[in-house]
Amino acid sequence: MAEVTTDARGLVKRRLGLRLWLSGGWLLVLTLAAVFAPLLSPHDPLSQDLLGGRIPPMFFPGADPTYPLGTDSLGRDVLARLLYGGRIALIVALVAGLATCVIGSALGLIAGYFRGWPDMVISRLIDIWMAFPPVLFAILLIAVIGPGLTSIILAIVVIDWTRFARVVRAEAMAQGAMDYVASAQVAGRTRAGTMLAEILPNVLPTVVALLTLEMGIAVIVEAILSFVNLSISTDDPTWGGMISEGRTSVYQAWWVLVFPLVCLFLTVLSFSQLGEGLKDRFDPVLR
Amino acid sequence: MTDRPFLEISQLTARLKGSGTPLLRSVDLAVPAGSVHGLVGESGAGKSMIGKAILGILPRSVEVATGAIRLDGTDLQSLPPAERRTRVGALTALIPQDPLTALNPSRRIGPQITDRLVDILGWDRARAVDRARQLLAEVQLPDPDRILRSYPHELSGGQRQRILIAAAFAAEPRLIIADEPTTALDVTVQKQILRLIREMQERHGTAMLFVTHDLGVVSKVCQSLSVLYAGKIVESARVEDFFRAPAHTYSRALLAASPRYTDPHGSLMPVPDEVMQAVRAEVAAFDEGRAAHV
Amino acid sequence: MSEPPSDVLYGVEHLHLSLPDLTRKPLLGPAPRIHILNDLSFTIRRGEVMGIVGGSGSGKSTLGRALVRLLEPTGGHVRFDGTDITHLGEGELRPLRRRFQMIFQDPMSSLNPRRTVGAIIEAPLALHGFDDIARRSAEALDQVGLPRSFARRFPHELSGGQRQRVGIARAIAMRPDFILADEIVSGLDVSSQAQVLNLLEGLVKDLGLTLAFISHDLSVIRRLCQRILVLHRGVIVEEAPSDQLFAAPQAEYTKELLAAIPLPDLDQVWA
Amino acid sequence: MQLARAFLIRLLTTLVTLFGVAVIVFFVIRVVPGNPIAMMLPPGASDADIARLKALYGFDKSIPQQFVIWLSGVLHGDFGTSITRRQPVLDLVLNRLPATIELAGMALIIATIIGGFLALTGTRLRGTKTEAAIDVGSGMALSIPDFLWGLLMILLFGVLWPVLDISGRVTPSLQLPFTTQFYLTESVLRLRFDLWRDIAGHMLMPALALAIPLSAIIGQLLKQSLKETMHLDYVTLARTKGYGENHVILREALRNAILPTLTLIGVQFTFLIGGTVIVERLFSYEGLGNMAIDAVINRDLPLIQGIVIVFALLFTLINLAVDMCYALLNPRLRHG
Repeated sequence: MAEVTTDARGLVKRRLGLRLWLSGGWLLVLTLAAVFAPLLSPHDPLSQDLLGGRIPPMFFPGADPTYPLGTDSLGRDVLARLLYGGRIALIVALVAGLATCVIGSALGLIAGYFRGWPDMVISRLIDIWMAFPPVLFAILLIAVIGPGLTSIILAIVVIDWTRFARVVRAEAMAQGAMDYVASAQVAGRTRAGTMLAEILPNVLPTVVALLTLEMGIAVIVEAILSFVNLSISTDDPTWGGMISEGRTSVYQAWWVLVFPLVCLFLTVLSFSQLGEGLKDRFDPVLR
Repeated sequence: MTDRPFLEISQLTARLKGSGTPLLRSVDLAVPAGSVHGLVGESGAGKSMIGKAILGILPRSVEVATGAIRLDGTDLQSLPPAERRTRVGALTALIPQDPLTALNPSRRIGPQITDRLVDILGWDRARAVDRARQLLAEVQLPDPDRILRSYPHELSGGQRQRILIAAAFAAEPRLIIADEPTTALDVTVQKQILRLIREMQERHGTAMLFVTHDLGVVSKVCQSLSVLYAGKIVESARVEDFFRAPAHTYSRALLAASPRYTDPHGSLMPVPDEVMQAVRAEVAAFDEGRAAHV
Repeated sequence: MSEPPSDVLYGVEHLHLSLPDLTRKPLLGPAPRIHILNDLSFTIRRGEVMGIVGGSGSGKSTLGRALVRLLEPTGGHVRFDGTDITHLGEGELRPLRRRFQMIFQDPMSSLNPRRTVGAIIEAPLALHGFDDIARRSAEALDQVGLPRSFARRFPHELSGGQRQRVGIARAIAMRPDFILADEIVSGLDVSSQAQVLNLLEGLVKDLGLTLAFISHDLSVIRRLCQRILVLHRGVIVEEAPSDQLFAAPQAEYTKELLAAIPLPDLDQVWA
Repeated sequence: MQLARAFLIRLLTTLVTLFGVAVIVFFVIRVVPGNPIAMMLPPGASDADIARLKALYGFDKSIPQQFVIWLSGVLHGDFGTSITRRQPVLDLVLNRLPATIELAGMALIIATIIGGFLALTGTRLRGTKTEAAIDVGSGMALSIPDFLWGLLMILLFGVLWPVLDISGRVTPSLQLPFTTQFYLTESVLRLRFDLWRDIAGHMLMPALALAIPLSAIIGQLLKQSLKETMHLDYVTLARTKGYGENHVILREALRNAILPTLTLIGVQFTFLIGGTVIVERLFSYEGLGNMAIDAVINRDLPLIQGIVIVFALLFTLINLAVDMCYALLNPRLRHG
């Protein structure tokens, strides 16, 4: 019996290993591109050239080799905007993802392990939050606190902490019923100590998987906010802004929509697969 | 009854798909009609595997490599899957281990007893319900009509185990496989259930394969037994002979390891290392012998 | 013959324990209570091995958890070495906790799956300020007959019997006065069962431990215990020295229990 | 009795939740810096005009006072008047809600069919390459949100192979004889399949965009649940009776496997409705979400409040309905 499980595990691991490499690879490329955007961009992402608008990308009739991915309707370089947009996407992913994760997990852990009134309060808050349509809530918050990178990050944290809180709460409740928690109590560990030393390591794999998922979601939320013109500013290059523009001129210049869309797809997919891959690779219980 | 055993297993070998690790090693077994045969061993010895192989419910990762399983002379392994299934359904039944999970929580008790009669054996419904009623009375459950209408959660663990016994005998199977049927129960309830199984088995003249880890239970319900280690039968014997003088050293050690409150110093003895080494060596030698033959 | 009071390690008087039945809680007001333990009084003497036996729902595990104060009794007193621990808060209990330890039924649940065996044994030692923690943990592994290299393994890499040994090692490493063993062999095969029981028997002798051994199996209890407490539906139905209980059981329930055990023995009158 | 009590408690917590939503949205949007009144008046309006209008909408009172007035209005069915559209908020919301409900309903039906099919196929063919493909495919499908699926579909079926309309709810030139806003339902009831085709054609892409992630989630949850159920003793017992694989999955396992997934799917369905906000925007579909974004951009406070409360009401009602279904399907609760 033991043999067959190791075998199956091995198969799954190989498949996930590949996923881990592919998703990690794309995110690495993206990070490098974002860091070295000024060196890689052939043009300034903001400089307009009204005469050179809607130049198609490479290998299409009428392409201009200095604009490998073409230009948008205002003649701005799609590649440059993509690279600089990647910077913003990554910053949002990292900062908003981590902040959401820390706040949501902490609340979920407290509610799930301590139960009692902290759980009552946190659960009621979760219920209230779940009754808001998240996208509308985010748009509303940006409208209230005004556009800008900080606002976006803040909005994501405010709307999405429940994702962590809900899952971590349930997990902490399940772990709290295990005898190793009773055993820690017999050993004389404090409640808070047990939560941090015994429960936390057991919910961490779930948290990590959620974290990378959340990073992907943060990128999407940023894109959605840019799409409804509420993100940073209409000028700054963001993938969502490019998509919004591409959506309106999709019949005239499909490439303005396609390239940022491909980047978003790959990034979101990579983040979600990365989490699963990491969990499978580094969790001692699964290993 | 005929001389021929109702259940006859010969040279049954099962292994893991892929790695080919053997799980059953050339098992030979014969259970005459109307007799109870115990299968004993520690966890992983393959005792449940034999019952599963007969019933055709082996895990997907396990395959039967060689050997024959004959029910009433017909080799099941040679039948096409659908025919094998209905034949097994008509001739055998299973009494499972855990009464709490062995009844479908979203279906009423009645259909769970009668479904085999109606769907597989083609009885008409009224006759099947009559039969169910009669069986519930036989397992000493009061108010059969109420029970037939109940859902499993409305009944106690002991009641559910009685229902499972009734359901097992419903189609007058010729062979019943009881897979640790009392392990989940308290010792006082265990006694009642074991007696009930014995009574029913005797009254219906059913052959029975009784899987258990408890030699005490074997001594109370079986006429013969086989001791397994690592998927190999190390000893088969009649119960009278076995408990007077087990032939194999491993059997002896297992008997000495069994709890017996009447003899606190002669029971619960750890299996000596020499015995473990000897039985492991025996299995290894068997594997080599097979390899040499092939 | 009455014992001098210092001989008594645990004194339990009129112990009651009930839990609220939340499934039948009315919309307002408190839930009705389920009475699990009713008026239990007994003592556990220093150095003795006390068996607690009962069927499922007898309250034996609840009693165990009340003794090591994983549960707070709702009435009566539990005295440990003269200190009334019935309602002590966690803070006041902490210094005492080193002295009474527990071994759990299911090692898969009681060993943190994401910590190594070494870390599992060492964590309680560190909490109580022991010196030379690594040596103590290695010695504990020696004492339970596990190779020291097992300290680097995770619980899921061990067999059932080995896991239960880790649970024992964790408890004895603390050098406690008292250990509660709750159904610790019921999940094991008979051969591992015998090994674990032998091990425990030896440790009790060598370390001068006091042991309360909870089990549903009278045969196992008899092997290990000098005195036996029979629990049935939250009440002590019989308390007697081991030999006496098996020779002449007094309570109806005890008789019924003994008569129901199927012995691997053809001469037993059973049916 | 047990059931009634559980239901009462759920109702109470639902009311607390709704009240919480009302409080939060009311106070959050009153921190809005832009002045909605100024936007309504032509440039150069006098201070007196502004004050008069402020009083008309109640903005001259303190925020808690405004809340009490608004809340008592809501309890009487009066959600106030939209500032930009100058119509009662309730009328506006009720006018748009059917479009959103039809869209979400269609998406749910599509998701349930696809998800159920995936789960059953994956269970029937477990251990095969097909199952592995379903796992990998649904794992990827659910990590891509509806917004991206919508964009992908616009590119595929709007531009690359233009077979579907990418904007609106119905072709504007069509004459609609409808008396309600449930266009799709009414077109069927009136047997106007020409209109039905046009409406469904507009709805298909946004509905698919919403349905794909949910179908992957339903597929995964139900398959996982089926897998666990298939290991239970009663399923094994059914096999030994002589039943085949299909019967075992459909009659023994499915019903019990659906129960634990039901509550999870309820939550996921509310996420789907939340997703309509941006998907409606993407496809210029005239539903509630699209109007909500306009309301935020125009700082139409009464309208924002009204829409958010309606969404919250919808979400809590769905969760309540799911719990009721759970209780009805679960014999343990039904005959408790």
